[in-house]
Amino acid sequence: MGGYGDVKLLRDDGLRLDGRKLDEMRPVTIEAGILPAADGSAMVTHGLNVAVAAVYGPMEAHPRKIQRQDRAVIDVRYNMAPFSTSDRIRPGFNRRSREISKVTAEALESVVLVERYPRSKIRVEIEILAAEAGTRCAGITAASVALADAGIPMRDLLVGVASGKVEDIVVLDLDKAEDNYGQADLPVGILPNTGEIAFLQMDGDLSPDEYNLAMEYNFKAAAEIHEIMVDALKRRYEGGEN
Amino acid sequence: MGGYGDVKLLRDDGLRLDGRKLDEMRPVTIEAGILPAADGSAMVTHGLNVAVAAVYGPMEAHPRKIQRQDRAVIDVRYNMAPFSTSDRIRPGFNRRSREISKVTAEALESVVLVERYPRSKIRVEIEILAAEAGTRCAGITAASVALADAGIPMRDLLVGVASGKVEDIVVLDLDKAEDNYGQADLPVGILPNTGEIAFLQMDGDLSPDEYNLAMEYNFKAAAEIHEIMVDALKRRYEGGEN
Amino acid sequence: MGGYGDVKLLRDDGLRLDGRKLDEMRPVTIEAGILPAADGSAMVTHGLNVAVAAVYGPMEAHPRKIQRQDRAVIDVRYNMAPFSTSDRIRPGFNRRSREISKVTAEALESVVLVERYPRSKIRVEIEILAAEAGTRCAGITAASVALADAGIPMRDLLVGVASGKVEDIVVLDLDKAEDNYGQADLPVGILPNTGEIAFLQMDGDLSPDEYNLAMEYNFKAAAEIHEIMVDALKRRYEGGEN
Amino acid sequence: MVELVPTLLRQELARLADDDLRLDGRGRWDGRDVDLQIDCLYNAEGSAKVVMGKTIVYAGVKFEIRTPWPDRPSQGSLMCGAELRPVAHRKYEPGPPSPQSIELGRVVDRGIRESGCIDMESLCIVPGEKVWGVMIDIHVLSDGGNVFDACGLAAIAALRTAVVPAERFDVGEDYTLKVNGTPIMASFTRVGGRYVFDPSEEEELGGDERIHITLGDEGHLHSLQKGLRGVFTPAEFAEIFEVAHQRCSELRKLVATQEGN
Amino acid sequence: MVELVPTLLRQELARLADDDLRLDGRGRWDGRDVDLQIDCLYNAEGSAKVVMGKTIVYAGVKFEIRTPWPDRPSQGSLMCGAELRPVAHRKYEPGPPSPQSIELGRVVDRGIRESGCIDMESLCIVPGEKVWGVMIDIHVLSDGGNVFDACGLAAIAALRTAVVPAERFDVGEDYTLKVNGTPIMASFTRVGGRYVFDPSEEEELGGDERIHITLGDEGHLHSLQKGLRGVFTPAEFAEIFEVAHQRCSELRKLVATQEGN
Amino acid sequence: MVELVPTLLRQELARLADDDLRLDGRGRWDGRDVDLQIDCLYNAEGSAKVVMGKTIVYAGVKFEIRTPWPDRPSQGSLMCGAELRPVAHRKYEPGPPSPQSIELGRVVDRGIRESGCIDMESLCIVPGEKVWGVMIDIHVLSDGGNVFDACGLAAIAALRTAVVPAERFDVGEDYTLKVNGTPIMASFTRVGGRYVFDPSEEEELGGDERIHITLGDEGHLHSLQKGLRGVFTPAEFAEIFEVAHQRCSELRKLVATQEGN
Repeated sequence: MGGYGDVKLLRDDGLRLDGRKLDEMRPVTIEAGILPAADGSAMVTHGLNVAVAAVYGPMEAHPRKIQRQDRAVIDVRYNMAPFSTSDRIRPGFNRRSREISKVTAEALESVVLVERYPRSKIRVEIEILAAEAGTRCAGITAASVALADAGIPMRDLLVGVASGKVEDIVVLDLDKAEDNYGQADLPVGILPNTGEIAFLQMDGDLSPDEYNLAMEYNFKAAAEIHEIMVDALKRRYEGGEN
Repeated sequence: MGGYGDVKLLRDDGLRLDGRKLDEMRPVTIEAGILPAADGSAMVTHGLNVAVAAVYGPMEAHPRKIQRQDRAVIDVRYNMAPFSTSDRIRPGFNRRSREISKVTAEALESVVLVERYPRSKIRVEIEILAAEAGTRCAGITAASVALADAGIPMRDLLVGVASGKVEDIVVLDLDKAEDNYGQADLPVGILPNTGEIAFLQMDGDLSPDEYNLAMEYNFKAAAEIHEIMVDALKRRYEGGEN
Repeated sequence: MGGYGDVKLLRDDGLRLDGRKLDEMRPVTIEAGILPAADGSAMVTHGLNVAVAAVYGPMEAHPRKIQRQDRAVIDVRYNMAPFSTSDRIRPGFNRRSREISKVTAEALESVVLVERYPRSKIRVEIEILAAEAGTRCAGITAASVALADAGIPMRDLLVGVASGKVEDIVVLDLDKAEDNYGQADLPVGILPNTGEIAFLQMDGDLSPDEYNLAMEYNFKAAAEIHEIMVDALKRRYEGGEN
Repeated sequence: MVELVPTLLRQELARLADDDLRLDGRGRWDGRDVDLQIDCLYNAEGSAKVVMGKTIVYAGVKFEIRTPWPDRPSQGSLMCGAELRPVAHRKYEPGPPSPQSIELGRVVDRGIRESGCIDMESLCIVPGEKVWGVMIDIHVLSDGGNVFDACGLAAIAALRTAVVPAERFDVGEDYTLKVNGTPIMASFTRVGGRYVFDPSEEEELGGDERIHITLGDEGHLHSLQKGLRGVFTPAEFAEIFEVAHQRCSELRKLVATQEGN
Repeated sequence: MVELVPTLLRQELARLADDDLRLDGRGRWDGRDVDLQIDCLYNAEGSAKVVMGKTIVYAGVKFEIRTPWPDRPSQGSLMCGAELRPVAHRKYEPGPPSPQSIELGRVVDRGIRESGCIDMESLCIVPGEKVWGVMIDIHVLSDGGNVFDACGLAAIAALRTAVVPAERFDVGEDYTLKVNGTPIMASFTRVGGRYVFDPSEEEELGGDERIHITLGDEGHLHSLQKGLRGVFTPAEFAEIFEVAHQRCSELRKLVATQEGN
Repeated sequence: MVELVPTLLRQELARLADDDLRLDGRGRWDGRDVDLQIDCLYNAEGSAKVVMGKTIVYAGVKFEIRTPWPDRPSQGSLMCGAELRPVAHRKYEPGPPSPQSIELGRVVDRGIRESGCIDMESLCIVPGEKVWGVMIDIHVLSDGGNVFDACGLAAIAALRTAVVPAERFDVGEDYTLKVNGTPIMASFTRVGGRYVFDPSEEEELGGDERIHITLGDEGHLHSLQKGLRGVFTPAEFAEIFEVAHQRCSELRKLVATQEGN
């Protein structure tokens, strides 16, 4: 967290700079099946974030040493397009994207029924086309819908969502200014039907009580996003194959 | 192309700065079989360019995934020595050399009878020891002679040659100044006996008519270089094994 | 060698800046079996140098192409920790560490009975935690003890030791100032029981006579260090498994 | 390597070619429908999306301030890069840019650069000290055939919408980048023995060499490239060169139409 | 992959868990004995060694002078890196940093950075010109389980002993780096179906997901991370969060005790 | 790995060694004929070509202007690099520089650097601001055995012909680089149990460890290196050290003769 104390992020009327309430999410839209070449795909817009996910597989796992006898491995690449941020970022992976790829893959392996595909690999490609804080969560949501679009069975749809803290107040779904100048960020991956958590990161400063409130907001938002995900998949199947 | 309009490249007598006519090639010398460790080799001097090519193979293609069931693959590395240019270039491959290696390999695969060597690999190493504009063409010529020297059957000897445009005039075989300050460059790989083209690149600005004239020059020069190539191979076989 | 002539390295009483005699070694301590996860290990302090070695194997050699039908290969990685030097060094290998790794591996292959383990690999990891001139020698000594600790048979314990020249005088075991401002360095790997040499590098300026004296010093010091190595291994076996 | 499918596909494509037919019913010189959107990416200073059959490509333009080269103190720079990343097709593997990616980026780059549509002198802020570096990054999201033309179109369309972010860099007011012309690429692949325009994924899989032609507003050549194994005759080139002129004009009009919106 | 051993090990660990036992006899929330040495490396400006069962970790601090970022002219920087190199275990292979190494370094880094224990303004030498860059490098020599906590402990202990080498860089006299607080990490792994604190090598091999919690002096969260395959419930988290507070307090006291020596 | 050929070759070489013979008829301490050409590469500021049996090596010298290191404000720098690239032999594979390449370059570099033949102070242009960086790049075109000596010879011969391109860099008039001495390398390989000078490709394939000795004009040692598996005794070293003196003198004369041409 940037943690610059001198930037005002809450208005005098108690609302946030963009007019949202403390526990209000940015608008989310989801479209499934947008990439003709992939086995499954989705585009998620979350505020101004644009995340696209493509799924390929299950396929034979190569090289052999990554194979698991009892289950599929999920190979995630989270990548930010060079033009997705205010300052251009050099193409290729960096330490941040490698870490996010690793923990996202582990979260997805926790919800996909990987036991059904021993020795296989499922490739999940997450591309961030525009970034406005919260890209890893938008990517998780997109990956879940793309996996469902590919017909890969899951215990539940994994929903990516974050809460945080600005000016000592817990708020849902930080936008860019709140992320840059806020005090904490708690991005999670939630299984709405089981109430379990498959993805968890956090940085900044949160008291135990603040953590509990932030997590409460996250569960509430996850339920909302889950509906939008289900809607997207329904539209996709009603619309038929592309 | 550099495209600096203010550098004079044609003399008042209509000849070029080095005294060549518009459709006159720089001097070319070729020697085959110069590298004892290689299966085939050649050195081409084209103006002040010095290109050396070594051929190894056909050999088993490794790793397996590059193998083709029905033919050999040709693996070309075009490399400029660090001391080959005015400013030293760092050892190792860059984007330019990787692109040239790719299209040169594809051109050579178009003339070598690759069907005779299924699942094989033929390694072609092109080393530029001195560069004075036109190194990719000199490299193609050297690679052809080296392949012939290695006894690898080809439909025809592929000849590398270029024409271009300076001061709005089409000229054959740009030298360094003409390349730096000229308006277009059209390097091609020609099969003189069949009149076909296996290598084609171009950048700059050429009208359709200028393109036709430049290509006419290229075909004329290819015939001349072809004779020098054949001579070099004759001398090599008359001279016997080294 | 730095070779700055204007730094005084010998005192008026003929001793060296740290009070050592010309043929006096820095203090050496050795402990075997210090790393629980490794098959064999050792820590060597030589002056202020700290070198740790871990041995894993013999194990199957991967990838296949590094296998030797008639013997084991020894795979050495010599690595300096980023905090081991006055100026931090970037993590990862550089040209210096790759060269030292290569010649150290070859020296160890000369003393380990590699014929007993065809198609195998023995991994030797040398980590320099603190550097004060002479790290490659401390690393060789540590690797030898670690190999013995792993129960791998050797013709002899290889001892790393160096002599050099400062102010035109041959001295044993250069420290940091002597290495920076001295005239020559002669690091060797000696088999004390057979009187053979398995590791040899040298740079600077040495006359033939100076070379002979420096090598005489090296053999004398190797005998001393050898005793400390044997002691460390005895303590280890008396102390039992850790 | 399962090479059975391409072999059968090659036979089918050859059979169709005998009757001058294509797998998807198009005529030999017909392109697929092209959907072009401009200014579609938050954070990019210029952007475009191209959908061409099953091929989907985004391009985004970013600016940076840099020191000019000593021998060209008043010239900025232009750079265009493309990557065929694993998102775009099952066949692309992760890792450093492949020769295919490098070729793609460089061919698109040359077409735009050599057309002279960007006056490098116009990118100067303070001679010898500060110039603009313009970077066009192309992101292929779905490779359904002929990514070269899709990338070329997305790149020039994005560039033509670009706004120089002078305010963010504290060097004046934002202004629209001046772009003189609309270089367009037209690509041809040999399928069933003869060239066709705008190959589909299947035609590329069962086809041979390809030729990429970039033409400027006046119909001049700015970039040529032959890729893959195969040879062609001057007569064959003359034929596709004619077609390229028509197709490039049509696509240039499409860009203008979108900009008019 | 020989996956037989882990399978048998998993069964054994599950059996033990039914009786609330652990393989090495520890209670569910017991940590192994921790041996901490500080100021133990020549050439490092601050250093620490941690031995925790079969896990051995060194951390060293180095300083460099660098130009500050234009938008933060009076702020220095802190960087923490860790590598799981082949020396530490048979399972680690040579090559560029693995995702595991990167995650380890970044989780330790965030815990220290986000606790605010280093005031970046205090690293300023000349605003806009010279600031200190502080680099903590962690070297894992033996991975006997739970390297995260060992690395976190070694890193903060090394940082707290660091002396700024101002004389060597000719910018004044050496002084002790000011560190406001002692952020401590506590890690939990699911073994036999339930979480345990400070997993051993065997428990990691036969266990599932893990949760890393970094707490500051006031008991506030500064970093969280879930790694590996598995899910958890809010109730499970609440339970380990309680334990983390106790364990972190104890380890914080250990650091203070060593510093008192 | 087909290791049959080396085994048979080793037996043959051992048999020949019993009669003090070599495969190509040379005596134990005889070198192959050496062909040295200098000043043979356009664009290199100094160059040389060495042919030694089936070994062919080029070296080229380039200059650049750089900022001196803060602690050595009036010293330029010298760098020598060599690469064993796939052109030189079937056995060399593409990729980043191998340990063999790195060793080769560094051993040649040390021999030249440590001889003191380049006075680093003489490379100063403006103290603290501009110094010359001298770079010798060695290109092995054909590895027919003993590339070390061929590279060492090509490097020093190229360096001794170098002209400092001051005009091109706008810092005065071109002048010949001052080189004080001609350090020469002599290499020995154990073949059939005893050392021989200047091993051929076959002798290297069927031989053991090698020793590289670089001697200066006065016969002083400037660089030593033992490579590959094997050990030697001080008595063996004394014998080859004697031979090295003779061979280095002869090669040093060859360089002088060429320069006299």
